[in-house]
Amino acid sequence: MDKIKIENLNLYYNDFQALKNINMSTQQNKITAFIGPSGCGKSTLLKTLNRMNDLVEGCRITGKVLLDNEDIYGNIDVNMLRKRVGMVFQKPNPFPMSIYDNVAYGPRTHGIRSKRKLDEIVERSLRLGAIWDEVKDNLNKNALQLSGGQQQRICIARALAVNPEVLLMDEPTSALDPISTLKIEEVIQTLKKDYTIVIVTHNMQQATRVSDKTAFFLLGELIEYEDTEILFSTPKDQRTEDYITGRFG
Amino acid sequence: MDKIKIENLNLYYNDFQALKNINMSTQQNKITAFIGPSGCGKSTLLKTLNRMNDLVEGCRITGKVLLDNEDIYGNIDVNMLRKRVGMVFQKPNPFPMSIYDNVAYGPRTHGIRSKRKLDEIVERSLRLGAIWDEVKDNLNKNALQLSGGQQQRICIARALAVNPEVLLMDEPTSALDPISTLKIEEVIQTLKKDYTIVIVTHNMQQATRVSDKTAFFLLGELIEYEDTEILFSTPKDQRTEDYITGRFG
Amino acid sequence: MRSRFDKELDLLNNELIEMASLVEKSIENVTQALIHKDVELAKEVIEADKEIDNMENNIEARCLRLILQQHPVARDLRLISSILKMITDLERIGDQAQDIGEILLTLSKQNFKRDLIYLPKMAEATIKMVKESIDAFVNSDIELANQVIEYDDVVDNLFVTIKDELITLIREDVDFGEQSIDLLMIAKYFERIGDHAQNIAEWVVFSITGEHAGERKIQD
Amino acid sequence: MRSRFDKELDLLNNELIEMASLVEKSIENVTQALIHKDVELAKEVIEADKEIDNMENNIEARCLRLILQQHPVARDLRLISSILKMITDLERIGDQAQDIGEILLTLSKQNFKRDLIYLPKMAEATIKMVKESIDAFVNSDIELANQVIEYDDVVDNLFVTIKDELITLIREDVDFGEQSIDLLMIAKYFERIGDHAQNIAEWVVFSITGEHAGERKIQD
Amino acid sequence: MNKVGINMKSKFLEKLMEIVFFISACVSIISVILICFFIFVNGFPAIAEIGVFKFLLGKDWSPSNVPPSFGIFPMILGSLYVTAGAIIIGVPIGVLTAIYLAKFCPKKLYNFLKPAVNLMAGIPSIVYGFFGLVVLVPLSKNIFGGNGYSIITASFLLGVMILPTIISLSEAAIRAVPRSYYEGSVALGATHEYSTIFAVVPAAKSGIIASIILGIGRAIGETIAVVMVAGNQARMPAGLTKGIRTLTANIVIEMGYAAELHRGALIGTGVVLFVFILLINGIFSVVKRRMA
Amino acid sequence: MNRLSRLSRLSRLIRYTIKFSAIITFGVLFFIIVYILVRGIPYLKPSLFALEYTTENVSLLPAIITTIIMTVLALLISAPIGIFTGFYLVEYARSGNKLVEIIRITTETLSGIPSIVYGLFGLLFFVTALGWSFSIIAGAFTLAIMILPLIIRSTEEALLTVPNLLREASYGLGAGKLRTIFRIVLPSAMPGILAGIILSIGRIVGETAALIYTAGTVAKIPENLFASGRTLAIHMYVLSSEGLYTNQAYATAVVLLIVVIGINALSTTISKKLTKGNIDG
Ligand SMILES: Nc1ncnc2c1ncn2[C@@H]1O[C@H](COP(=O)(O)OP(=O)(O)OP(=O)(O)O)[C@@H](O)[C@H]1O
Ligand SMILES: Nc1ncnc2c1ncn2[C@@H]1O[C@H](COP(=O)(O)OP(=O)(O)OP(=O)(O)O)[C@@H](O)[C@H]1O
Ligand SMILES: [Mg+2]
Ligand SMILES: [Mg+2]
Ligand SMILES: O=P([O-])([O-])[O-]
Repeated sequence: MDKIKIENLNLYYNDFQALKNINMSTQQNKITAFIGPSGCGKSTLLKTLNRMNDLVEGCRITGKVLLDNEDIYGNIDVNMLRKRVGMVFQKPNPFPMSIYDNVAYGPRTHGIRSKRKLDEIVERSLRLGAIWDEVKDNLNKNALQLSGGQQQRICIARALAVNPEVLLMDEPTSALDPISTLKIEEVIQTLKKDYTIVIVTHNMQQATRVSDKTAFFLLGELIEYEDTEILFSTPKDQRTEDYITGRFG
Repeated sequence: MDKIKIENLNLYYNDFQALKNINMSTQQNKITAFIGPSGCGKSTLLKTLNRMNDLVEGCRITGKVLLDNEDIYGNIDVNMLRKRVGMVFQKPNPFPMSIYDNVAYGPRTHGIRSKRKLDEIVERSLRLGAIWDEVKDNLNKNALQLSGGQQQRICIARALAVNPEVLLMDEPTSALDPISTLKIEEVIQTLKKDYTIVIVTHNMQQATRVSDKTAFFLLGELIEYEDTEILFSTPKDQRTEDYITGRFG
Repeated sequence: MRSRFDKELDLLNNELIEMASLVEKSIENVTQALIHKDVELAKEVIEADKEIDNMENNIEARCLRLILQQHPVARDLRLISSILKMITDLERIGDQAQDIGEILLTLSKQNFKRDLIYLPKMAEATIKMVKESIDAFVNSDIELANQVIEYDDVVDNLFVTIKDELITLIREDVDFGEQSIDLLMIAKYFERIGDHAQNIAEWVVFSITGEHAGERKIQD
Repeated sequence: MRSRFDKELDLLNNELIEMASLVEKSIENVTQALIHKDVELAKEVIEADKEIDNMENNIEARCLRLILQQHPVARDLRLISSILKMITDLERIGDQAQDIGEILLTLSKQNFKRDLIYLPKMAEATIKMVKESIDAFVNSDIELANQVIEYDDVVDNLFVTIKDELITLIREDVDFGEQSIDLLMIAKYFERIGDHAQNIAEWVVFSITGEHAGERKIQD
Repeated sequence: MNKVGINMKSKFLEKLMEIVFFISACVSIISVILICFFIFVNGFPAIAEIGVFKFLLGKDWSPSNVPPSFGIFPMILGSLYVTAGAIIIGVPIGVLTAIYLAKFCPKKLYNFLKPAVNLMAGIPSIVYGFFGLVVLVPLSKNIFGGNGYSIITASFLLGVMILPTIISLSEAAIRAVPRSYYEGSVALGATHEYSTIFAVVPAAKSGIIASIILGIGRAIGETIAVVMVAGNQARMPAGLTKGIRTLTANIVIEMGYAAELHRGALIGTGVVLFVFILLINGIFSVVKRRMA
Repeated sequence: MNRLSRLSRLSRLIRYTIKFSAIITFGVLFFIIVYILVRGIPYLKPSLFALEYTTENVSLLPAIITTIIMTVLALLISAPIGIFTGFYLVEYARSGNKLVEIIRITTETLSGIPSIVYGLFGLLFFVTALGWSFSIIAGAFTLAIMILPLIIRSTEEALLTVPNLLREASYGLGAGKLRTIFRIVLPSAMPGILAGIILSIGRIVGETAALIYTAGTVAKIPENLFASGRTLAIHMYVLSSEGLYTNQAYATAVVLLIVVIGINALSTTISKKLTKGNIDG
């Protein structure tokens, strides 16, 4: 069954149509990459998947986004939705508190108070984020004192701590150096077995490295959506070919 | 003859030694790339070439940097040096004035007042920066209203307007999208025939694409300095190999 | 940067075409040498092989450099990797022309006992294949490439015919044994040239469509 | 990501080694079939070629995918491009083993007139070359690779010896003509297997040092 | 079950707090309405009774005459003169000092001067006024003659008083200019001074202008310090070395004992002052909008 | 050669002008401070701090106590309202909202109104209309309105400097608005808010014009909130305008200065302490 299914999705920022009749679906335990030139609507589409676009003024939607066959724009609890569909942002944005509190923030929000349980969640999440070994002796350290790459892994761990089903990542490595980037990509790979992941990247190499399927957008339209290997070796649409070979623009 | 020659250069930020006994030289009309992990001293070395490090407190140097066989740390006029050795920064930083005034700023600084002459310089520089066609009808537009990639080309044009001999670029495309990046790389290629160019990049692909020679730094040391093609296909030092193949760290 | 890359790709293309035309020339020459028993021409062919090998090395280096520098994807990557493979085939064709040339040197010392009817025909057929495979590459002509692939059967059949012919001849004349072995070798070489031409045609198809035209020809 | 890349490289390595061992097996089998006139074994070899071709396709696809995904440079790129080339040679060796097998099928229908002394020796020599070239790859052993490159002369000389031997035999016995042509073919195939082994060894050297070990062997 | 309970409770709390925040936000609106209402309601009748023109342009202020005369034109001029003087003295020095602090000051000295500017801003106006009274007035008397209570004295004092406003805001504006402008200029071979004046300061233009406007507002609205040094004669300005009365002084001096129409006229003075300030604020927000 | 010297001549001129201005500014400032300290400190006698004010001792103490009461009272009224308004403006209001526009305009207006107008208003509204007469509470309410824009503004600015990324992260984890505000936004904004409050204290302590006609000038410790009282600043105003107690006025000025210096020092230490650890954001 499709984990996420997008049906005839149109999105407007006031009068400007940022997404045009998008149809696509993602399976469980797959990594989907969104690529395309700046402003093509990658981030916008990503945000519709956990309704972070609700926070944007003047944003209006038609069409459906189904998570496990349930329309997330229907009558559902947005906070619960965001618990199920976690998000990692472009710039690492840990809260200005200790590493522990950062990771525990989500679970606490959702009513978990028991110290033992929190400890357990924090450790598990940090391990999944491949950052446990680096910080386990310093859980009380302020997260802002970590390096950018470490911060981003903390943010991943933080997102994992609420036990989401889907993980959205908007250019999660664009603010990082190449080595941190590789580390994050590695984390993403290992997360695949437990999560459905959607990642926006402007780095086509990254898309080829990490994703199973790739969607190419242009001016708000979904041009091509294919297995990554196929899309990058034998794209069907000329515009895709032009973009990935750098002939675009 | 070597355009730039660095001899036994050591650089300290207070007690911290950021560059360790660097020896290298660059020829006229060559593009040299500096690569290396974050913090290895690429930017620092670049800045020593036009003494922008003079602006940094606590920065101390031993050794020599020769420009056309003259020690730039000897008894010379720093402003004249910086006129000869231009610089383009990581983030496009046009002044908040018109495109025309941006490019004319340097020549005016150095005493050129004639409108006709300035017009000429502005046009020539903008052409070299491959931005003339895009802005020629809008020279009075505020440069800040341009896109990032255009701004960066304005900055290149601005640097060229004072007629430098050497052009230093510190990660000039790291703040840009891939397409603007390609445009800038193209500009760099065409500038090669008139200028000596040194470019810092954390993007190894970029180094392979644009540069003739590449220098790899690690912890303030120059590890390997070679023809780009050789360095990336048969590096001599294991550390270089580890870095360029991503095995580092 | 794209424009630089495109320039490099053009250069690569041109070099490949140049190499291909050298190879074409070689097999044409060697065929002429065979028909006219022209020792000098045979020697020329042997000489030419060095040049071809050189070109292969150059093109190979260029391909690797492009892969290194430009990270080609999609059509670009297919093109470069196809070229990387095609030059192996071209080089082999060159080698085989050279080999034929060398046999001709020994043959011409003896007197040809007989003229074979089918050998020149076979030579012509393989030349046609090589030429057309290259044309297919130059013009990105899938149809032509497929024709080449088909046509290989003709060449294979010719080889069987020649082999049977030779065996009959040996039976008729023992002294012809040594010569017949050499002639068979030559036929075999042409047959293999045909195979390599077919391979080239298949790479052409791959570089355009991204798919291998069926299983590549695998038997000699 | 590096660790994933390393894993993929390992897989690639393993697949290459597997393919190489299949190829080794094939030429060993075909040699046994030759010596013992074992039709069944010859058929097995012919069968095995399909498998080898398959593997070539897989490895090739994997190489291209790695180039696409990982943008290898330096040693990694050399390794992948060497493998891309080596598989062509391995596949050719497989083909040639198959070809020998096919000849054996016809040969065994007739009675072998004579046992050749040198042919098994030659077979052994080429097997040794193939094995050692692969060993050199597995152990990144430049010295061994160079030995293989040297050793090809031995195989080439053996071919000349066999050819002379056969010509003498034909002179002695006209009926032997047909068979001798087949046997010569087999010898020629072994000689070419030697060439390909040499090529593999040269690719091994390239993948380690980044330099081609002199000009590659170019004549058959 | 539990989860749902938490959700219900938190939903209610969310709504409740939003309402609380909203009500708080309305307080400032209510305040402005009240202020306007009380000032205008108490001021307008008097102005109407006196006559708008007579009130605004009348040159004679004699509340105790019979019949009284309530012309505040002298005070309007007084405020304008004193403010203009303060601008002439305060703006160039303030802006240049801000440049000094942002771009020329050695770090050690800065650590000392910056708190000094803050202190300057924090010194109550009564202290400035007292200083003016005991130092500037005699000084002015010695230099310019007269009794020392004069436009010059008041201008100088106000000029000093608006310095911290101009310095702090201008310095912040200059510091907010991305370092990259400065570096870009230096990298073109320009000197430190040239880069500062021609690349950095223009980029801070709108912030500097905003600081000046705020300074003007402060000068017009200043009361106690002016009262103590301006002489407070309710007559048309007679010269730079002569005394004068400002709008603010008019209110504070006479409000204590005024009644009836006189009281209304003073409140009317407040109305005029209020309108002045609104005008200045209007200009300020236009500048600020330009800045964005 | 010529060009070069033109550039350096221009540069020198610029440099000298700037330095000259700085010298004037700080020269004047230090002169004021030193002058007042030198003249005032000798008169800081114990009798100035007597519990009871008489025309003999001209005691400061009642004024100091009144000042403290006034400050606390005004802050109690203004701080919650101001901070909540900040919350509303930044976290709840959508930018197209008319109400927000109005609030922005009103806070700007409030912050521009001269203190004498506040004084007038206090007199007309609290003292007269509400009939509180000259009293501490009338003064405190007047001051509360006066400092309201300062607190709103500084709260708003502090909230705005909290990067949206943090809010998004919190919402992204399924947290609601309140939790996001109190757990994420407020802690980060605290130093800025505190700085605003401390600035407000400074204004209250130094204010004169707004208090003369609201709190009155009675020089006793007020017995209850509806009693009149004078703060330090008014005390000094009265002393200096009566012209009889110049020396005591100097002493009062010293005390005021010390209070202001103390408040400044406090604000810097607090904001330093609170910003430590969360440098970036
Ligand atoms: N809040 C907004 N209001 C109005 N238009 C918006 C808003 N956010 C985005 N847009 C517009 O919608 C389009 C898509 O934006 P989006 O951020 O999704 O692009 P993107 O593909 O993520 O680009 P990038 O690679 O630069 O992040 C753009 O044209 C953008 O200008
Ligand atoms: N002003 C400074 N004071 C003290 N140390 C500094 C200063 N600037 C740089 N350093 C240190 O010097 C070293 C080299 O810095 P540099 O900026 O040259 O690195 P880089 O190679 O350019 O790195 P990046 O890729 O992150 O730009 C680093 O360890 C850095 O921490
Ligand atoms: Mg985006
Ligand atoms: Mg750097
Ligand atoms: O290249 P081959 O000798 O195998 O045809």
